[in-house]
This record gives sequence, structure tokens and C-alpha cells, in this order.
Amino acid sequence: MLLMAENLSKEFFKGRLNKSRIRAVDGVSFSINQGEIMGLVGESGSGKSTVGRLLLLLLEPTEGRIYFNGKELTRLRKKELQNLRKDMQIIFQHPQESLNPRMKIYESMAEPIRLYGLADGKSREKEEILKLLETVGLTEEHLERYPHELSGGQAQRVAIARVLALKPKFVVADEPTSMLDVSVQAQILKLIKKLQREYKISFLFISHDLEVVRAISDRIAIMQKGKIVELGEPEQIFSMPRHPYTKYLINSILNL
Amino acid sequence: MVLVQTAMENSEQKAKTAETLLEIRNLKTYFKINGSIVKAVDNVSLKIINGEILGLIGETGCGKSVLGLSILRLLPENAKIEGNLLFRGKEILSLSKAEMRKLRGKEIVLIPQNPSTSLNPLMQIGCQVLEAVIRHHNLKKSEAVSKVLDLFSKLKLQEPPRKFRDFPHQLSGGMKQRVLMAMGVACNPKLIIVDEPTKGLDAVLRIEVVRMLKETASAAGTSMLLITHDFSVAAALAHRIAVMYAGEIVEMGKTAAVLRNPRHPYTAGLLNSLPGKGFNPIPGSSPSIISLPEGCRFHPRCSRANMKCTASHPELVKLNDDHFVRCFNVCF
Amino acid sequence: MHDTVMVPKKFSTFSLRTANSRITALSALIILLLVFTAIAAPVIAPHDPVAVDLANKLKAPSLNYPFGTDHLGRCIFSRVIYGTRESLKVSLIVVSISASIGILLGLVSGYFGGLTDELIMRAVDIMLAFPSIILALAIITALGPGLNNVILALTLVHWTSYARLVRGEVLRIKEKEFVESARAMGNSQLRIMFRYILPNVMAPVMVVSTLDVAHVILSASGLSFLGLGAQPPTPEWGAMVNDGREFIRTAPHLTIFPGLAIMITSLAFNWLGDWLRDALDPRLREGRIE
Amino acid sequence: MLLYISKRLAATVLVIVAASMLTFLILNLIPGVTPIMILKYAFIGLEEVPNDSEIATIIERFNLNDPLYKQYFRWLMEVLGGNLGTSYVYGLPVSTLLLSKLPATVLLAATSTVFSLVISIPLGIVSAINRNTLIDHFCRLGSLFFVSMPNFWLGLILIIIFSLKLDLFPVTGYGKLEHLVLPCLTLGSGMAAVTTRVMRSSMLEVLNQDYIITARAKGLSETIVIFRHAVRNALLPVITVAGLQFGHLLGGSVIVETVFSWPGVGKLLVDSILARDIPLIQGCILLIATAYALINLFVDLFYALLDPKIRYGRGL
Repeated sequence: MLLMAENLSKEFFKGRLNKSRIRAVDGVSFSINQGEIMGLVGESGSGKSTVGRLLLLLLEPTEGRIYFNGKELTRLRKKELQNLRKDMQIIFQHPQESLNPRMKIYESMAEPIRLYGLADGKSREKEEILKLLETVGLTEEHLERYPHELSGGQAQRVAIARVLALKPKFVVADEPTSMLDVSVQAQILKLIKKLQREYKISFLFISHDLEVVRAISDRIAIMQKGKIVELGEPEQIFSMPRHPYTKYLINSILNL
Repeated sequence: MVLVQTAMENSEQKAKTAETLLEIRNLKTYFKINGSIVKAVDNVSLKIINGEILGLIGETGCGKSVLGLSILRLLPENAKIEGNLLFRGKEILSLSKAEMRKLRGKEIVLIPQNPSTSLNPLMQIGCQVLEAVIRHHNLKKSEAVSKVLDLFSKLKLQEPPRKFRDFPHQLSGGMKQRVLMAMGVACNPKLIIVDEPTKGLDAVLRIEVVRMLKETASAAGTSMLLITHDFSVAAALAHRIAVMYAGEIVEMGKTAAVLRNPRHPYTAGLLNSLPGKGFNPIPGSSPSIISLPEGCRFHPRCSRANMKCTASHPELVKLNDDHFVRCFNVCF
Repeated sequence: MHDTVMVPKKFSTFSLRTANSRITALSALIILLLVFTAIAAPVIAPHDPVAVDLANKLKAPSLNYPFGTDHLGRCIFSRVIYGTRESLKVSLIVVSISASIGILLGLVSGYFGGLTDELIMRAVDIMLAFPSIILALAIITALGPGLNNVILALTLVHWTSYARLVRGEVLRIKEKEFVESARAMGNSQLRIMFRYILPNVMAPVMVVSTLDVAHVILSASGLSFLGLGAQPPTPEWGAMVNDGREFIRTAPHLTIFPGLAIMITSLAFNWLGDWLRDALDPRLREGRIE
Repeated sequence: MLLYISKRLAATVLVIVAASMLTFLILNLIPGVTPIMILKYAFIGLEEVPNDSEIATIIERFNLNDPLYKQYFRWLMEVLGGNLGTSYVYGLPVSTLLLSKLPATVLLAATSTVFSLVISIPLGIVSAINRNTLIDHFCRLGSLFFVSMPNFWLGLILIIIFSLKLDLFPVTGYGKLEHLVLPCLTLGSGMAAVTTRVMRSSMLEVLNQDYIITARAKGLSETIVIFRHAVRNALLPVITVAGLQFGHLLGGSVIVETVFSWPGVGKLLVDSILARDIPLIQGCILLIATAYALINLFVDLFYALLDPKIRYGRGL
């Protein structure tokens, strides 16, 4: 078992004057095995993105513990957490925005490599980058471009290649395809499946689109207002939904 | 699914009283950008029959929204439009500015794309709808206001009198969509152009918008040009579907026919890349409109492409009574 | 994404575009000329700017004295040339120091927020409670007149606008996903601030600092005009305009030429700032068709 | 909305107090200068120069040797009591001097602001509507021209042309309308130039918004789209800038009043600085800072009235 979240909660404070607190994530527990894709589905505002960021400690959890490879993350000192960062990465919803607009694609790709010294020397670095680009289906001519000169699909591939450079064990995919067209979405989903198969990377696939999650996940968690209301295999969820909210979500699918 | 059947039954009765509402012949919309000509819409022809909903499907950058705005002549100054736009026999492109303004909002209406930025933030919701009503009907103010309130209640906006005085920032996304809908149907137009009504919406909101569009169209009996990238929305609402790629229509036909047996490889590819159909993607990416490939614009990504496809440019060919395809090597 | 065409600056007539670019080239040329004049002043100036020659005071512009002479018979043309040194010195020092202070404080207060943000922003609010010249006047009163005190006063006044601008930009960029992904990748705070956030903040700062050079030239010459900046006999444009005030009836050229120099210099920097804003504004950079 | 007003009021009072503290600090923290030196300096050039004993009594009378914070609080209490101290040079109470000079500055500032808004708002709209045509080009060039113009030089040029050469207006003086024209033109043109540029870019920004397409799609005439939809939204950023611009106007009036020897607070400030009359300088600066803070408060409230997001807050 790669990762386990236990009774994870997060409260946000709204407005300086009225000290009202919103409990965006409320006692969420689940576990993800090595090489497994866990789908996390819910309407916007259900707290699914917050869960993703809590797992990577991009947000401080108010309560709860996160075990990664047996180590409890919230207890780790800064240094220890630092080298664990390599194994846990994230890809975002807006491809163009997840790359530094002032850096050429080559620079963005080289960042992770240089940060952890994964390739010594310029030529080794370029070689490594080209290998990564090839895995995600891009070519050398994309290296000299800026993020705004790429299409949505291409930018998302660069983001995935960047993450791949660190050879992570676990990746949070926060609605990676919701801004993309259907055909481009299919290419990215195909790529994620390939990374799961060939590199044994496990994913937390966050989305509001039940059909996409059903197609790609090994297990699905349904989230409503900060709580996981149902968890199970896709077929089981779709054939015998137990929780009323799950039924409600399934009925609102507009299939052909 | 219930919704799909009703759409198809409607198209049978509508076909009988077939009187063409809008006919587009070889429409070309070009833009001059930094000295180069960009063909956003390139030689498009299609017909919309009275009371019919035509789904215009295509991915980002295929020119579908530009087509919608061309019909209403709402494009920036550096746009050039050629061809014919016959609306109930009148040629839209030769109308004067004043005549065009009488047409907009009265005969042909646009329901814009993102509701959150399509309402004037400094003006009360009611006034923005009232504006359209007063512009086209010389009603007394009180009559116009009551018409707006009645529209609001028809579109299930709670306590219309209060909503009338609310400002856009006080409404949710769904409510703003309803207000734009009300603005659209305020003067019971002949043709409603709906631009990407479900873009970026949750599944739940999406189905709500689809229901609203269904009620509005069937209630008023108006025809609709539904511009979307979402196949299932088009399937649920449209009687006929036209698929656009790189500024051209590549396939057009009855909804059931196009969905059941798509004849153009791109349409087939799109349908197969849906999550429900196992997300097998179309290789490559859609070409930028500035540098279009030779011959058939889809040939670089088409598994069925042959010599002919790369050499010459296919025309839109009529397969049977109501099915058109732009391809030399049609699928079966 | 909306399908209509997002079109960049529209050029209806070709001549307008060339006119624009020609003026931009002209402004750049003027600035280069100014820098050259400031450096090579001793070589270019025909006469010694401070040499008093009462015999031919208040002479009209002539071949020997292109801008004429002032009430002490000094060659105005040479004084204007030397004046370039003072103006550029003041404006470039003030802008560079106030920009660096402002960027640093703005970056820190925008990125870390909390108490530091409160403290810095309250200080900024108090400084901005005064019109900029009034605060400069107060400081100069305390320190006494003189160009160096003008530099100090204007720097103390101008850093606040940079701090507020940079803080706003940092708050906007900090939320962007590429910063979050940099953090997820394990970059240190400092690296994120200086390698990810700062480069994206520099565009608006460069535009504002170019415009600010023009603004400082006007304020500094204004203070000298009031007699609080450069003290006689230093050749400073503002002070020269002030010297010419008494003789405005008989020898207007004493006032016209130094004032003209101020205006042309600030016009050049203002136009360059405008051009820079359009060039660096990503929205206008290219017309992308969705 | 009431919450917003009270918050803004409290902030303004705080700013004025902080400004008074800063002014007091700057003017009294003169590095290494004792009160004796100030007094001696103040009397330079006058016929009778007081000897040391007389200066000692003055120091006693104004008790200038106390620690700074004590002097500040005593001064603040006095100020709140309406007594701004007495001017070294004029020997009159600062408050009477300020009151006598205030109307001139208010008149000049008000007329210049009106003049600049009346010109810049229409110009900004016109040049935004026919963007990149000749009109737009000349408006931009013209506004850039006046923004780059030093106001003291512009004043002198206007004097040379209109007073000396054409003899239409008097060079200096106060009282009749003809005295007001040149100073108002000089002060107003700078502000007009800046406001035109802001109005133009704000209009361009608004004209690209989606709700303008919606308005046109309703079949409304172009004039209605421009004036009922575009201009109202474009005015909001202009209002905030006008508040800031008023600060520059107050600053500028110091210089313009000196050029035209206009009997306002600005000129009084410059003369008092040259004469190093500390209490009078403090009074002038405090008055200008307070006026500026009050104007900003008024501008904020006016903005809140126009912007429903603030006026009505979240209706949900």
C-alpha cells in the first residue's frame, strides 16, 4: 500500500472580520496502492482539489495523518519532507498556466533535472529531456517555444514530462483534461494509462466528469461537501450505487 | 436515454412543414492579422428549417463560434465576410446597419458563451432584459416590466421582483445562464444562436442547461443553432448535426444517422475518443488555421488517407437524402 | 475558450503604424543623444557653463551663443548641455534606488503576507497620504536645499509606488498554478521568489520605471525651480528656468530653452514607456485565434 | 455599505494622524541642528538680530528643549484645539494665515479639476472609439505632450504668449476671473492629459468585454451600447485615478501658485520653506495632507456608490 490518508480535514478562514470557518475537507480516509489509479469525483466546491493538495502537503492539514511509503508526512522535518517531494508530484487543470510563462520549454524541462542533479552536464541533460519528450509524444521542435505558443494538449504533455523527470511514485492529477477538447482529452488519458502500466505510477485522478473517471480509474471515491460518501470499483459504483448522491450523479450523465 | 428519443420524433414532424428559415451558401469569413489573411470560416453551406435545432460540433479553433457571430455580423472591424446569408428570403450581408440592428435581438438572437462575463456588472438584471424588450416592442414601461417578470418566473428564477433589481455579481452561474436565456427569448425570435452553453460546467449544471434549452426551444417553436464541442449535448437537443473541422463542414446529417454510423473519419474518431467509447484518441492535433495542410485538411491525422486525399481537396458530397460528407474514402 | 478572434492592436492605416514606430525610434535616439551629451559634455559645450561674462549678458541667440546668454553672460547652450548631467543623474539614481527598494519590499510583503505585509503596507499608506511633491518639500526643508537632498527626498517618496505595484503583481502571480507546481517540485522559497515570481513581475516594473524617469525629471526640476534643488551656479534646467523668470519680458530665451530640454527629455521617456507597455503586454503580443 | 463607510472613515482619521506625526518628525528631527540655530537662521537678513539672551527666552517660551514625543503630543493637543502655533516670520497664528490663503487654493484646484475632467473624459471616449485612426493618434500624442510638460515652464510660456505678447491676461494678481485663466490652464492641462490616457485605455478594456457583444446582440444602437454600457463601466477606474491625480494637483499648485504668485496655501508653503518658518511649514503641510485624505475618502465613497459589488455586497 503506497499511500494512506487517515481522518484528513482542512478548515479555511473566510474574511478578516467575520472569523467564520469553512470545513472544506471533513474526516476523509482512503488508501492508494502502488500502480493504482484512484478516481475522486464530486461537484465543484466538494473539496476534491483540496484533498489533492493536502496529500502533497501543499496545504497544511487541520487534522489527520498521511502515510506515504510507511512514513507519516505531517511529522517529518523539512529536510526529510524535501527529498520525499520527488516521489509525489501534481499536474494541473490549466495546462498553459502550469508552466512559467517566462521560461522556454527547455528551461521548464531542465528545472526538475537540475534541482535534483539527475543529469550531469549539458549533453546528458538534453538527452534526458528528449527521452522524456518522446515518452509523452512531443518532439525537439517544441523545446524552443514558450508556453503560450503551445496548444492545450501539448502544454499538458510538457507538464507530465516535467513530472516524469523525477520518476515519481504518486501523481495527483487535478482535473487534467477538463479544459481540453474530447480528442485531446483522449490522448492525455491514454498517456496516463501508459504511465501507470509502464512506470507503475499511481494516480489520484480528480474530476467532476464521472464518465472520464469511470473510464480511467481502478477505484472511484465519490465526494460531497468535504466527505467521501462512497468508494468502490467502477462497475460496482455504476451498477449498484448505494449512496443517493452517487445515484444523483449517475443520473445526470448525458450519454449518447 | 429518454431525452434522445424525443429529439428524433420532433425532427420527423418538423420535416413535413419544411420551410427554410436560414440558408448559408459558400460563407467565407477572413481576418486580416499582421498582414496575413486567416480563413476562420472557409466556404460553409448549410440550411436551418423552421423549428429545427441544428447542432454545430467542432473542437477549439475550428471556427464554429466565428460562424455564429458572422450570421449576426458581430465580428471585429478587421473581419471580411463573403457569400450569402439568406434569412427568410432576405440577404443579411446586404442589410444596412439600421436594418441589421432591427434584426438582432428581434429575429435572430445570440445566447453568449460565458454567462459570468456576458452581463453588464453595473446594471440591474431586470433592466438588461427590459432593454431588449423595449427596443423591439413599443410597449409601455409597466407592460414591458411585467413581460420581463413573467419571463423570469417561466425560467424558474425565484421571486422575480427581487431578482429584477439584483446585480450580476449577486447571482450564481446557473441563474446568470437563465437571465441570458430570458434576454434571448424576450422578443420570441425566429432563430436562437446558442454559443457553447455547457462549456466548463459540472455534469449536474450541464443537464440543467440542456433541460432549459429544451423547454425554451419547444415552448417557443423557434429554431436554434446550437454551437458546442460536446457531442452528448448536441445528441440530446439537435435534430440535425453538422461537424466542423479547420473552418469547414466535414459531415452533416440527421442526429441518429451521424451518431450511429458516422461516415467521415474525423466524426468517427471524435465519437471513439469519448470516455464512454474507451477514449481511443485521434493521432496528431488540429491544424492552426494560419497554416492549413494541402488537400483534405484532415489527411495528416486520418488512418484512411490515400494519395487522392493529400493531393486534392474533397467537396461536400450528398450521400443520401439528408447526409453530406466531405471525404474521398468514406467509412461504412 | 471563446471562438471569436482576439485581435491585437488594430492598424487601420499602414502609415499610422510606421508613424508610431518612427516616433519610438526617435525617442530612443533622443535618449541615446542625452546620455552621450551627459558623458561628453565638456567636449561638446562651446563655452565654460559657469564663466561669468557681464559684458555680453542677456544676448539673443546667435551663432556664437546658439541659445543666447543669461543674466550673468553665461552661454545657455553650454549650461543646457551640462544640465543633462544633472537631470539624468537625479532621475536614474532616484528610479534605480526606489525601484530596487520597492521591488524587494513588495516581493517580501506580497509573498509572505502576514505581519510584514501589514507593516510595509501601512508605511506605504502613510507616505502616500501626502502628494509626492509635498512630502519631498518636507524632507528637503529638514535636510536643507541641494540636489543630493532632492535625490534622497524623491527616492523616499517614489519607492512606495513600486512597493505597492510589485506587491499587487506578486499576489496575482502567487496564486498561479506554475508557482504551486514549483513548490510541489521542492523548490525553496527563495528560488521560487527570484526564479519564478520576480521575472514575471519585471514587465510592469520596467514600464513604470521608464515613465517614472520622466516623472522624476519633472519633479526634480520643479524643486530646483523653487530654489530648493540645485544651488547656483550649478547648471540645472529647473534652476535656469527660474533664473530666467525676472527677464521674461526682455529675454524670454532664458526660460524657453532649458524648459524645452526638460520637456523633450521627459517626452522621450514617456513615449518609450508607452511603447514598452504595449510591447510587453502578453495580451497584445500576438493575435491568437482560439 | 455602512460597514464600508465606517471602515473608510476610521482609516482616513488614522492616516491624517499618522501624517501629522510624520510631518512633525521630519521637520523637528533636523539632524544636528539645535533650536538656537533655527532661530538664528530665521532672522538672517532682518535688521535687528536678537542677541543670545533674547533667543534663550524664545526657547523658553516655545519650550523647544523637551524630548520630541512630548513636544509632539503638546503640539497635537494644540492642533486639535485649533491652535497651530504661531509663525516665526509673520508672528501671526498659523491658523489665521492658512484660513486667509485657503480660498485661493480651493478655487484654483476646483476649477482645474473641472476643466481637466470636462476635456479628458470626452477625448478619452472619442479616441477609444475610433481607435488607431488619426484622431486617436493626435489625442495620444497631445496627451503625451502635456504629460511631459513641466507645469512651471508651461505657466511661463503661457505668460509670454498671452500676457506679454497678446496682453490678454494679467501676469499675476488675484480677484477677477481673468487672473484665474492662465493658472487654471497650467494646472489643469497636466491632469487632463493623464486622465485622457486613463479614460482611453479603460474604454478600450471595456469595449473588449463580452457584455458589449451581448448589448450589440440585443440590437441596441451603437450610441446606447457606448454610453449606457461602455462609458459607465469605463468611468470606475478613472474615478480612482482622479483621486490620485488630485494629489498631483495639490503638489502642482505649490509650483503654479509660485509662478503666478497666486495667494494660496501652496505659495505660502514655498515662502515659509525658504524662510524656514517651521510652524507655518507644518501647518501648510498638515492642511494639504488632510485635504488630500478627505478628497480620497470622498472619491472612495463616490466609487462605492457607483460599484454595486461594494454597495450591495454579496446578495446570495
